[in-house]
Amino acid sequence: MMVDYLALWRAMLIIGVFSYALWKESPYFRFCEHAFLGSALGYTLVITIKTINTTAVFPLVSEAKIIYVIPIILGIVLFLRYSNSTKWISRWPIALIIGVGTALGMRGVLYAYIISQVKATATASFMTDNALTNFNNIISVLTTILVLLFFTFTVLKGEKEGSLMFQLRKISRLMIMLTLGAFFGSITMARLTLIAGQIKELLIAFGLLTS
Amino acid sequence: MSGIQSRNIPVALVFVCGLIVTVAFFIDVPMLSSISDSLQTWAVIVSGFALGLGIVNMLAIHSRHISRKTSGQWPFSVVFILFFLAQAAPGLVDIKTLSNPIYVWVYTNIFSPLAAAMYAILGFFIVSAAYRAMRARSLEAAFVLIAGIIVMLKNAPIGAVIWSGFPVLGTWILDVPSAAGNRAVFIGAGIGTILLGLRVLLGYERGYLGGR
Amino acid sequence: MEVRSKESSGFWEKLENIDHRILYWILIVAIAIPYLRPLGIPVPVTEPVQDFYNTLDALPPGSTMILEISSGPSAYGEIGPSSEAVMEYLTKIYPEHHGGDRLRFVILSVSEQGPLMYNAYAKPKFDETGWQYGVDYAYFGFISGLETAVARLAEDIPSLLPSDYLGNDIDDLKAMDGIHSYKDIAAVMVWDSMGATEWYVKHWASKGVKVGNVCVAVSLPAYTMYYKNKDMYGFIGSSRGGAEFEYLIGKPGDAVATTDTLSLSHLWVIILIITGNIGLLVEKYFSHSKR
Amino acid sequence: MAFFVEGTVFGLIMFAIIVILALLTLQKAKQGYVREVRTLPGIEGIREAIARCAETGRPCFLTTGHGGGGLYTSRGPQHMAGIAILSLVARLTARLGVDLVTTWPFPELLPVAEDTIYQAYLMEGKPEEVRPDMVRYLAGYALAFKMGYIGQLTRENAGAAIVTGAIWPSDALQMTEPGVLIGAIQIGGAPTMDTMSMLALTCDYIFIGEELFSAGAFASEDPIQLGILFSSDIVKIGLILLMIVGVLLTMMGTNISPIFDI
Repeated sequence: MMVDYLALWRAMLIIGVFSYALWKESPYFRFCEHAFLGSALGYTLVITIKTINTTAVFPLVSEAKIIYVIPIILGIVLFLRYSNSTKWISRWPIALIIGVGTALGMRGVLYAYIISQVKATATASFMTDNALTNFNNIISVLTTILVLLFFTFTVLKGEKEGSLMFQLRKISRLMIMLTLGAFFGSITMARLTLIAGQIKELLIAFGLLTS
Repeated sequence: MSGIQSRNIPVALVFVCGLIVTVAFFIDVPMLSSISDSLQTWAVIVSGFALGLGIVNMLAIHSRHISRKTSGQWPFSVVFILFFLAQAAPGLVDIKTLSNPIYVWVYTNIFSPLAAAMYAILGFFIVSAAYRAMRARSLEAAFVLIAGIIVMLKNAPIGAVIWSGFPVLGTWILDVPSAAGNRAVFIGAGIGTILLGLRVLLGYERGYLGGR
Repeated sequence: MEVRSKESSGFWEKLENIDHRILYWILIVAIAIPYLRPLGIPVPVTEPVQDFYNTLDALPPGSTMILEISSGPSAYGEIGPSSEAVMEYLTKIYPEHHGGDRLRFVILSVSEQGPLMYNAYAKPKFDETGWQYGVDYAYFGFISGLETAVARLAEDIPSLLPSDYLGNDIDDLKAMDGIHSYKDIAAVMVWDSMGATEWYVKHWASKGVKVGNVCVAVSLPAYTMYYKNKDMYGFIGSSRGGAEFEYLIGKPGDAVATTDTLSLSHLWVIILIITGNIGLLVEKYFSHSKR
Repeated sequence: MAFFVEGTVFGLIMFAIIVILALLTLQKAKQGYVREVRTLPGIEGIREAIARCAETGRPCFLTTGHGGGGLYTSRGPQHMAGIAILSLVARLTARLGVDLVTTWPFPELLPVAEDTIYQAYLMEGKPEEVRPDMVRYLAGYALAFKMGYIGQLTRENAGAAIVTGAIWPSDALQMTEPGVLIGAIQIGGAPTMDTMSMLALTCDYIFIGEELFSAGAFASEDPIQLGILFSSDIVKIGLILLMIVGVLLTMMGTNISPIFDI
């Protein structure tokens, strides 16, 4: 039976990573950690240079789009932060990055996080012919409103024990706990599925299982 | 800080870039959307160059470990640099198709197995986290616990075998209270993102401009 | 500082502070058993997977689909078997149901890792079933730009995909004839472990093009929401969804075996949670009886 | 309506209302009208964690996580929320003489982190205590970044770990369960509930959803920034009313969903 050395090597790497959990942080784990960090940095460098080539250097050099000189200069200016006298200008490219990122973040959440959720709640109908759907929609709308109130900063502070606000806050806190539990239940499955694949690879590498 | 070097220029730059890219989402003016697109492409390019700062940062830390022979660390810093070169050099040699045999070997036999193993280690962590934390110490913790177990039994085929109600109840918990609670948190996070964005664009969050 | 009385039972005390490594070793055993001796626990088919199957089967032959492969090796364990089952369906079972006629595929990746999964799961199946590259399907490799690329793809496909990953010009690819924008695409499918589906929902589903995906379980809640809001025609969640799809197309395989290990490992987590809570009750009982 | 991008008019109206309300409450706060705001458990948690680090002499770790995208992507604000928390943490570690270690997966965050830390140490009058290895780049690839993070966290025996910002569910558990195993106080924060369900298992204090984004305002204790939070409440009450009106209209049979798509 021909021993598949590569599969054995890959199995040793899997065991190296798992040794952190199954044993402790050891030189074996540290070797895998630094091998991974090194190859990952190499991989990121190669992909980044490839991206800069296609998005900046290629348009500038062969398509003569002079405008691409600006981002390249801004990119080089970043390195002026290493000397104190020119550090101030190295903040300009950072400002571009933060400005664009902040705007993309705000644009991104407007519909995905706010409007489509408000729409889903506002168009929930209680008058459908299916009684269960009506009941579910009532529960959904109430839960969304209650949990949203829970996250107010100045309104629902739950002042005095027993006051309406305190009760509302208690109920919405329970709803949040229910949501956390439900997410825990659905995410657990993912974690256990991934480890199954690795155990299978170990069994195959050590010949206990034919793939 | 004299005029050109003052801190107000980066803050103004953040405001202008942020304003253009935000407004371009709503207003359909060709000039505006082309500026907004190029700003986004430039941000990608500049972040690409920033990787140089990352490499300098990492190589500085690891070469300091090697020169000072920090015990228990310097041999691994050597390992780090070796594997960095083993993946980067062959990749750069043939950057067009990335088909250099060494690059492919290191990617398939170092990078990918470690990635899959590191992703899978979560299976262990969920077990110890569940055992330690999923305890009904209070009414709230009991809610987390009950919802968690029911949804887990909905996902595991064995759940349906134990009681056919689990998939139905689990789906209901996920679709109704949990989805509704999640919507509220999404809305909150959305408003929070926009307000934080405003604080950044208006220059209130300016910690990042500190320094000499 | 509440002083713990000595008589509280030693057994539950030890169980409470058990070394986490023991729990991990028992988990390994619980996972290895079904691989060595399969249990074959039945997997009922859920709505999202059934709708996913029905929508694909209802697509008129000859229509074109976008296949976005944006997952990488770290998620093969979870969505590899499902993607294989989907390819088995698209290349063999769909033609059987439609008198040998096929769908056409425009394939791309907005993640750098995508090409690896294309070579591992898509290309072999196309070659195995004799599909013609350039006529039945075309692959455009890694396209940078993340969300912006997906948005521009909807508006003007040729401008974002000037040449395929082998360098052929888009006009020479027969598969791309008449493909200009979202209007020429019947449906989108995403093999997703990085969240690209969100962008396709935002920029394609909003224009009426159906979106479905093979996804990692961690994003199930998000896609359940999109599915409930009718933004998605269905999804195959992790290997559990893959097992359902394998049963649906009558070819139980890798995903079914993985689901067996799921049952045992899930049971182990549930046993731990129950034991932990029994320990808590015993502790409360002991501290009450002491007072 | 060629002037507006199709299908974003409702979004523009909503966005404009949020911005105008924020500017109004900002103005009011400058004139001294500040409503009393509830406390944020996470902020108290950070103070307690760093105080404990000072007692035990163990370092304090901080990261804004990977989240699948850097500062220039739509994840930008989530990283900036973590950076705002960093400025509070750095001021506390400077004041109490605790070793601060921050780890980053995206290179463009390095200069931002370095300047934020230097600014905080400057405000505490200890700029000379800033050391170069307080800011460490680990790797762009998420899994390598997390492996490097848990390796260093364990080897340097962190006393506190603050994991707030662009955190995905798998980031959450991979980074915080090791923190529990070495006995560190942990503070977690993420925008979405799927990540929070993991952080709730392992962290002593958590920022949920909007709390993460407003932590910066709370940390700054600047009445003007806290003033903006009041506008967030007004928007939420407004949205609740919109939902109620929407449900009533739907009950009466009118289909209101097209309004959201104009």
